[in-house]
Amino acid sequence: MAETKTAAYICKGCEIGTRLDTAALVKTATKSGKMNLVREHDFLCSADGVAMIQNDIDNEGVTHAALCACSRRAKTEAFNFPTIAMSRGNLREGVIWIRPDTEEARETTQEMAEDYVRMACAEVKAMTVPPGNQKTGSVKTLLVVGGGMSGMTSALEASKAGYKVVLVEKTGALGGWAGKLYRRVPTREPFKAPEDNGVADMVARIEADSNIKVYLNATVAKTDGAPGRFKVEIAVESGNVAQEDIGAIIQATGFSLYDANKLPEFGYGKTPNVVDQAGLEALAKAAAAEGKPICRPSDGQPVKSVVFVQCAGQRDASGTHLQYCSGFCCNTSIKQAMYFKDSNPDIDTAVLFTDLRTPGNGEDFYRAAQNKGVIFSKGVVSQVLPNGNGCTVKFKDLILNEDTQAEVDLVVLATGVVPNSGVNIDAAAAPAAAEAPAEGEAPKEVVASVPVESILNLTYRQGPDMPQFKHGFNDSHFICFPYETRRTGIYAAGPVRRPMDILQAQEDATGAAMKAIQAMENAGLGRAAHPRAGDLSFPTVRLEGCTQCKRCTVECPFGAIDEDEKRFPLFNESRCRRCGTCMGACPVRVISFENYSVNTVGSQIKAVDVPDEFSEKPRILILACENDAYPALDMAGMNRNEYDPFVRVIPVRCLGSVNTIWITDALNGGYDGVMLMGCKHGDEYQCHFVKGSELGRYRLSKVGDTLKGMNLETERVHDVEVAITDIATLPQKINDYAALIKSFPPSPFKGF
Amino acid sequence: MSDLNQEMADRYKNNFLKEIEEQAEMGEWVKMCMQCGLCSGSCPTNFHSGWDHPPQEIFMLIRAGKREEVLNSQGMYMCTSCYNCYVRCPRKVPVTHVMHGIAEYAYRIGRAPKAQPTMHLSKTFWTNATKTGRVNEVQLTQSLYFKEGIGAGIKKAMEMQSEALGLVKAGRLNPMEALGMGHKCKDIKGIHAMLAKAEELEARNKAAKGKE
Amino acid sequence: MTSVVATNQTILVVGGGISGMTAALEAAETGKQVVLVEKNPYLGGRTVQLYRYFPKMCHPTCGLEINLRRLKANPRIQVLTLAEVTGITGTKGAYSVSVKLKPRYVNSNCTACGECGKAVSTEIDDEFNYNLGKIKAAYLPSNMAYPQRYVIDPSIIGTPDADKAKAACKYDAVNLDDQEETINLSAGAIVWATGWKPYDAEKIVYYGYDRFPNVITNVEFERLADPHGPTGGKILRPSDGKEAKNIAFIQCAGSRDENHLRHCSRFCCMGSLKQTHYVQEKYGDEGKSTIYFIDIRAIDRFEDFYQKVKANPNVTFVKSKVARITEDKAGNPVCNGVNTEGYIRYANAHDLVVLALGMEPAVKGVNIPAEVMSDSSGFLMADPANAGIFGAGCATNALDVNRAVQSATAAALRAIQVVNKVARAEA
Amino acid sequence: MARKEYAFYPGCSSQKGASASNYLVSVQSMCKTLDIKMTEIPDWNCCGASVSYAESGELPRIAMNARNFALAETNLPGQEIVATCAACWLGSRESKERLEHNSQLLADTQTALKEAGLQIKAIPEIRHMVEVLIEDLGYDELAKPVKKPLQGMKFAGYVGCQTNRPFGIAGESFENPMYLDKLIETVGGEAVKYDQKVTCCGGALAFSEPEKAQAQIKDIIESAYDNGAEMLVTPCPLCQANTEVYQGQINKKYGTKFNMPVLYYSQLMTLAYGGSSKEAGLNGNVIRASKLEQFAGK
Repeated sequence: MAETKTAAYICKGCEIGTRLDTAALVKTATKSGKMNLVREHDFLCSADGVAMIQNDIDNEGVTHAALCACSRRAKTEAFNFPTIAMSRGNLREGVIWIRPDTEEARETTQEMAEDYVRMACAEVKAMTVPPGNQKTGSVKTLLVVGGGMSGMTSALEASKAGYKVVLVEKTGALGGWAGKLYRRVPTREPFKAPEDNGVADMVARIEADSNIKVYLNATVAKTDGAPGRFKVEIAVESGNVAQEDIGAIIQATGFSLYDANKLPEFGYGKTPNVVDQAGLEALAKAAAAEGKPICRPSDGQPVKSVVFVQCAGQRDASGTHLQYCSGFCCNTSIKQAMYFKDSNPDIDTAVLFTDLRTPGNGEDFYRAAQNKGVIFSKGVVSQVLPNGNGCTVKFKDLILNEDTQAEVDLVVLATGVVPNSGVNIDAAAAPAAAEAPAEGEAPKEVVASVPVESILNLTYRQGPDMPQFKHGFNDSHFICFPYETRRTGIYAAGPVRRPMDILQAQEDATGAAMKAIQAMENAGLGRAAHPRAGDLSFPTVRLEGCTQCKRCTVECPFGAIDEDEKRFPLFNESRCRRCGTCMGACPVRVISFENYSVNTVGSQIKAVDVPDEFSEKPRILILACENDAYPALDMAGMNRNEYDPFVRVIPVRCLGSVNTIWITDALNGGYDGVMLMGCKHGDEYQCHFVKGSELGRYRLSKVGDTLKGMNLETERVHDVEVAITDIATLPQKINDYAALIKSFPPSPFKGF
Repeated sequence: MSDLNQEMADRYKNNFLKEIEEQAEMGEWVKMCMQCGLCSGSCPTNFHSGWDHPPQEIFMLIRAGKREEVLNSQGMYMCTSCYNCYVRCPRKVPVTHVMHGIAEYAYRIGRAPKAQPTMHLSKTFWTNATKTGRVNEVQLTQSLYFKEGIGAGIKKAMEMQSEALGLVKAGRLNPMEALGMGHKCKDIKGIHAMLAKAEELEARNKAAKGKE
Repeated sequence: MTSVVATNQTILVVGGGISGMTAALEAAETGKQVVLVEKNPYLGGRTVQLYRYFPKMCHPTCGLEINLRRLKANPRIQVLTLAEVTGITGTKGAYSVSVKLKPRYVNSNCTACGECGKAVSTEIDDEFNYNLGKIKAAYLPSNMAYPQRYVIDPSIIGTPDADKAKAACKYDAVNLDDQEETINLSAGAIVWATGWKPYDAEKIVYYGYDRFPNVITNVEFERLADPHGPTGGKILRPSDGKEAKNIAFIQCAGSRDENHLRHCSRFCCMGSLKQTHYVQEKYGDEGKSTIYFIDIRAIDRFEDFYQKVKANPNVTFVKSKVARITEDKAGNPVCNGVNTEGYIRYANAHDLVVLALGMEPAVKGVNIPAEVMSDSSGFLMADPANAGIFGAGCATNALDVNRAVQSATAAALRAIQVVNKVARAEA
Repeated sequence: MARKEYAFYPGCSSQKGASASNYLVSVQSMCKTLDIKMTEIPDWNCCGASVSYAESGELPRIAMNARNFALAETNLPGQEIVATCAACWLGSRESKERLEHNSQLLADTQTALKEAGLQIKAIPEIRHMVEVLIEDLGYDELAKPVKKPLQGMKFAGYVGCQTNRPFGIAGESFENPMYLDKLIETVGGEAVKYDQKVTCCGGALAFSEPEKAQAQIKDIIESAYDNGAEMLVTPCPLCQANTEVYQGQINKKYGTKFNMPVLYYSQLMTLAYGGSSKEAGLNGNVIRASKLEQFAGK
């Protein structure tokens, strides 16, 4: 380890030089910043400026550099010095662009700049370059749980990319739902007729693939470890347990049809002539096997008329049944109607729907069915009554606006899907995880309808399965990042993630394989996964200081931290996303990252010059989420939206990483107020670390007592929810808050 | 006529859609409608006074097997042949022609509403045009006015007198035509023979359908 | 001459929208070399022109910020903006691609200080805002523009304005001699993610987009609602700048129509449901929305979103494809049609009509080798022969953002399969 | 030898002494100037028009049109059929399309035709006069013979339905066709903008559902007035008759004061080409176009 040599660079470009007294800034960096080397440059990001810095690194042995120029978000291509620790002092977007260019403003603006220089110096001195950990596992074998279309696709695609795959299927055969289908919805133009379900072909390809090892009649008994070094026990039929070393996991456990027995009003169970979509597929298969037309279960007579009831037990706002739409049922019913029409055009075939949902090329399939004589009626079914060997379907025709009924041989209920997502660990867990009742009820009821056995049997501190999203699906909450689960290296694929048809499931499974492969590759190099992809830092803990309070193990949004046999936190680094929530949670502050720690922020807070109570120059600390709030402030600068000169902004990885010591230190240090800027939390949370902002806020809600203890107005600590687009409104919020603080007497803690 | 109606009803049992598909010109398009309402919304006559069933409702009624309601409907006769529905239909259903086809079928089996003015016009026009091969506008007008009997005819003729006179003055209405003079084709015999054969063939084709 | 390092193990991603960025990032974060080609001067594509995403009502720039951070932190991606692929030769594992680079007239010295923008006076159509406004001819396309570098519009080159821009730049970043150039690079696999374009509204003549100023499109409406759009987030109608409080949304404007787009564009129903939130957000109970629809296609858990909107008393649903738009004396667009549930003939005047335009693949008419197949709507189809060119996102199907990203992630793997094979062969 | 020769299908209304005789007159004058030779199809018959749907079946209607095709083909080989009446044009074109796409229909039609001693081999193209003007000659050619541009006169180009839908003039939109406006401008007139350009005049329903038809006609004339038009111009005999003849009735019913002349494009062109009132068939207008008569007089 080369000895530390620190340097500060002051840029004079973009009017920094004309708006600020940079000579004074140089003095600040040298005197209070205590940097070994300080340089000014007219245009730091120019080739010449960059060369200057590089030369200092190469020839002057600079190991730590504070670049005082523009925002850390700007000019990243130029200021790219991966070998050294680097901080950025934001003099442009953070100072001159948010301050008026006036005589009276000059002094406070200069003070602002000097503080940011001090902070940059302080921060970088507290940093070290993360070496990256090579000890993390390097297993590159993918485990796929579930041998349906999704699972088989993930396996084949991963193998094609050159990876080994272990495929675990709990039944005796691959194929899953697709295997039960007589035919499937067409996947290619002209989208006019059902096509072969494609299972046989895939099974053959899997059997022929030396990269893929298949366990049938098998389940995952135990999953231990972390990405790159999972140890998985697979319980096989014989009762034996097979051991597999696994790098990453895809859960493709599919769905079960919603239980039609819950729909007595539709006659299910009362007569064999009411079936669900699986029932119809079975009838069609049987008929095909015997070369007969599809027959009525009750008496084996060929079906002459059939009605398909869409949304049976779905899209139910009352919360009794499924609230969501299962997406594929409309196309499936169209396909099943074609089973009849293709065999005999004279069979009356009607589909009763409220909204027919055939997105994309499904529209061609819909047209094709109409062309074959399938009747589509916009209607709501109220009742299906057994009637001899047939059924009476009572419904309201919404187009003709009348109550009517149909006598048919067979009724098919499109009941929709319930994900096989395993144990709902959040339902059991903390109140923080509880959903709003309206949202909550239905999913619980739904989940209850499939046997809730754990699927992955994770040995994780936080529960045996992946956390679930709305309605029990293992979905991602992010629109931009559909694969982001809260279990690093474990991905959901196919209908267990969200309702989808076979074509989408195969696309989804391919994407999941991509993410899983990526997770294995990065785990091997000690690199973080999304969203801090590539971050080599990782949390280190001074166990001698640990009080075993378990806050870190409980709060980690990604279940990265277990407890060892001595009850100490056990960090599984390749599960870690580097959000810092554990660091924020730790009351004794023993957790830190090389490039982000209690100290990197704490020292910045201390570095700020706090004027005495007579100066009428309050100091307000802003801790801003680097993903949304900080960019918003940056853009406020770009748009020259001015804000108060007494605030000092420090970006944090997430509100969840904010340790309350920073706040108390700030207040003790004479700051007049602390403003926290984090992302929206709750059901529609926008926190990129899922629970980070929520946990952070929960912690801060406790600060009130501390303030009372210090005899300070509780309003002095203020939490604002910020979106990245609050470019114009955020400065206003800052100014309003600053005005409020100025209305209070100066902090009594100044000058101690 | 009405026994033809019975015959068809029996032949197609309760499958009215199939009946229309096989018997009505362009009837095979009825099933393609997706009930968006663009045709009804595009129809000019619908604006002014309500009518019992606009096109896409007719389509839905057919699918729902409401035979009487459709065959008795005034809807088809509200068509001015403006082709708005035809060119706009997102399913490329030739709505105009389908409406014409259903009307013709209803008439053919004797179920068209009685004293339907457009029905009457259509009939009169065709008879008039095919009699000599060319339209005799005066006789056409007359037979239209007098459809509800002499009295009503005269009344209407009076109402329209100025218009008619105008046309006569303008040399665009030849009173002599009233006497059957004026426009006619030379080969009227040939035309009649041709039409007779055409009607015979058409009847044969339609009769052949739905009989398996 | 722009130099790009690329080999047969490089993955070329065409299109820098959310699909292209995703494909590029996923591949690069798996250790692959990637060249990302975008025809605009900035990355992000159509998503950054959206105000909010359904169903979370969150902001597209939030995800863009993360993706840009990933990009800045990743040395394996080379980004080419103002670039278009003009030709591809060779085969899977060994493509040679020619890329045309349009001049930006601003080099990497640019600090985005904005002096050139201040200096020029010429104004040009604001493409980023679908030409709803004007901007200076030296401009930063948006707050989130990456590369964060100004652009000088070709139209002022050779005029005094261009010289003013050059003179204003203290960093020698303006280069008026910048020339268009075509470079050739190798690639082992190609991801085609050129996205979509809104269907040409003028083709739906009976809606009079070309005749009535107060008939606008769904993509334009996003810009009106955006606080950083041309109206500062006020929903003002074009004809007279009046606040538009009674707004009609016409679904299937072009979609599900054999005279226009045969397919269902999938996202437009949710898009309009989302946009009713904008109306509510701006005007509260004074804001009224009417959705004219055939079927509301709020698939899977989006149904929740639909139910919420349905429960809003300020939103009316009419099952009807509007037949014709006319204009009343006050310049209000009037929707004419029949409500098919009960056959009520209506002629409803609104302040503003928003056409929920469908998606057309932007792929049409681009020179891609025959081994890439597209369906009759112009969407790229998965190639059974699995050659080395893969569609991603809306170039392959009408998709919402979430599904586009899925598709792009899958495409990244398909590309990796090819270059891994090349690597094994070369090893 | 004329520069263009066509088989002319005037149709029932455009005969001497018939409701559109003035159309015929003006077309003849116009064609003379443009050196277009129109030879009437010998013994042509009625097209059946759209309205005959309810009485006639498909086959008889098609047969009627097929007879015209056969006659044209045998007597005027190689010449395209040109109709001046929208209904005749549409009826013929529809028949041609169906015959060419339905072999059964063609066979049956031939059998029927045989009864009249005729048969069809190849069906000639069916053109509307307007197509001939703008496609075969083009606006520039049409402008050349203009001697007296109709300066300062405001016309509402009323396209109506059947020259516009379902076939329409190539390159025109169903909802807002421009060709009639262009023709008006070609002869120096001003084409006003108004939103009833393609509204239906009620067609045959003027007879059977007069209230409905007249209500539509009212909208058309009203909008033409509101937008400053002095006269209506149309390419269709039935549109012409309906919009002209019923103005009196409408005035009675709605208390309006309509008195707007309704012209054929061919009348405007004849006048612009220096033709007399008589040659333009102005005497055939029930609502006299006095302004044009004076213009012609000068």
